[in-house]
Amino acid sequence: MTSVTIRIQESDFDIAREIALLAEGRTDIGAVVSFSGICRGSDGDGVSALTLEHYPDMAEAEIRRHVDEAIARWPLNGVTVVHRVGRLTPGQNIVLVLTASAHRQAAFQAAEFLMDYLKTSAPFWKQEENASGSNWVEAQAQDDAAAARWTKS
Amino acid sequence: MTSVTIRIQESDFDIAREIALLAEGRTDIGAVVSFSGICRGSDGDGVSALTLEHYPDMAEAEIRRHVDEAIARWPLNGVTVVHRVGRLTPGQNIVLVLTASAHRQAAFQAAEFLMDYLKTSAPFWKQEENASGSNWVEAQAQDDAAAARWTKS
Amino acid sequence: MKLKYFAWVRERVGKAEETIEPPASVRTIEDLIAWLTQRGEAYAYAFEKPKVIRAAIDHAHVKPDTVIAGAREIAFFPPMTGG
Amino acid sequence: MKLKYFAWVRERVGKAEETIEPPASVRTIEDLIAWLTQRGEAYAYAFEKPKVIRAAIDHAHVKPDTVIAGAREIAFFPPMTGG
Repeated sequence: MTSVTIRIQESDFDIAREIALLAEGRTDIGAVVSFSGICRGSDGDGVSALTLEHYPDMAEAEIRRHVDEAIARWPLNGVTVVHRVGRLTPGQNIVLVLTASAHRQAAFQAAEFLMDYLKTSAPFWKQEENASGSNWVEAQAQDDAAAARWTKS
Repeated sequence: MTSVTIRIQESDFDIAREIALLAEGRTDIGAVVSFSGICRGSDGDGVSALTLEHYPDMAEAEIRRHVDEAIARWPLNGVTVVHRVGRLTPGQNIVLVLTASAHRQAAFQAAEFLMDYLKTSAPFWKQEENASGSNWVEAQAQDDAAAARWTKS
Repeated sequence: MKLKYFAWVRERVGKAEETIEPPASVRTIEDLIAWLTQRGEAYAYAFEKPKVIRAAIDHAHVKPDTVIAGAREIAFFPPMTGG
Repeated sequence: MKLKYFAWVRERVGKAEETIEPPASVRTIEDLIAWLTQRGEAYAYAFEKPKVIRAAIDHAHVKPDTVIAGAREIAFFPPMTGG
């Protein structure tokens, strides 16, 4: 049984609590990988905040599709995805992906897979505020390339 | 500057606290990957506990060598490795690797690299207790293969 | 059908959602973009580079040649930048 | 020089460490293993499969043909199973 938690929220998350929820009462988990994406402040002219917009009705369904694909590909005990929305300042958490498995490679691979797809497929958009105003963050070709490497050939 | 923390201890670790220590006061970190290795209890005839022995004078130096190699290979803001020793029961933490970087791929790759080398090079040995007594865990060929893939060709 | 716009597509169109009744000749996402473009300057600006625009029908990503018949909700947005 | 044993090598030898003075003919790690093996049954048992045994000189991994001259501390142990 793979326990799945997907949440989109304005509030912060607590990694230790999310891991505890995932692992509670189980002794079949040998490896937990967590990825936290954090708002950076040191790029170029200095980002003072990020505002994350999303498509509420679609976001959870889209994340769920990729979680289901990860579960089909790797032997996972549990997956947790928490994505924050709203205004975030440098140093604050943006996203959390947790994967639990009996084996470390499965946990690592599934977490990387999910992050690559969240970047390119989940309907979230970042707007940056800096000294000169605000602008929408442009999608990066390297993120498309990262997602493409998981496509079965 | 890459902040490095390496600890070998009997007591448990708190992932949230270790991440907070790593990230404190910095806004150049965009990605934190954590790996926790956990004592499993559901293998075969049921492991009731693990006892971890180590070579104290060598263990920290050996981990440090691999952390330094990770820092040379990937742009990292920080690395934390905590390895527990002593008797551990199913569900308890064994090892923590944390990597922080501006970019997610560097954080993922460095964490995987460090885990592969901890498994095959760090002087720790696991003894399993089960219903029929105790035995030393055998090294696995797949762990050697995992470590070998990082060797520059 | 209901249309939704996100991020800079929303800002350029000037609204987050609206309900439309396109003519029967509008069969695909591409057709719908072309039809919207000639509805006014705001739409023309939002869809000036149609290849950049992503679309979803009923909460699933679709391609420009996807047929829109039966769609309840169609969304247009720029490439995603979450995660 | 000081010898240290870990895990089942320690259990088989029956001690965690000792100080030894091997003859000058014992040049390498391999030679040292062969010399230890003929010191008694416990050693013969610990080193019965010399290819499995790993060694470290002064806290760094070394190969069987590494010369031991100048070593302060040599450790013998099975393949590592940490992490």
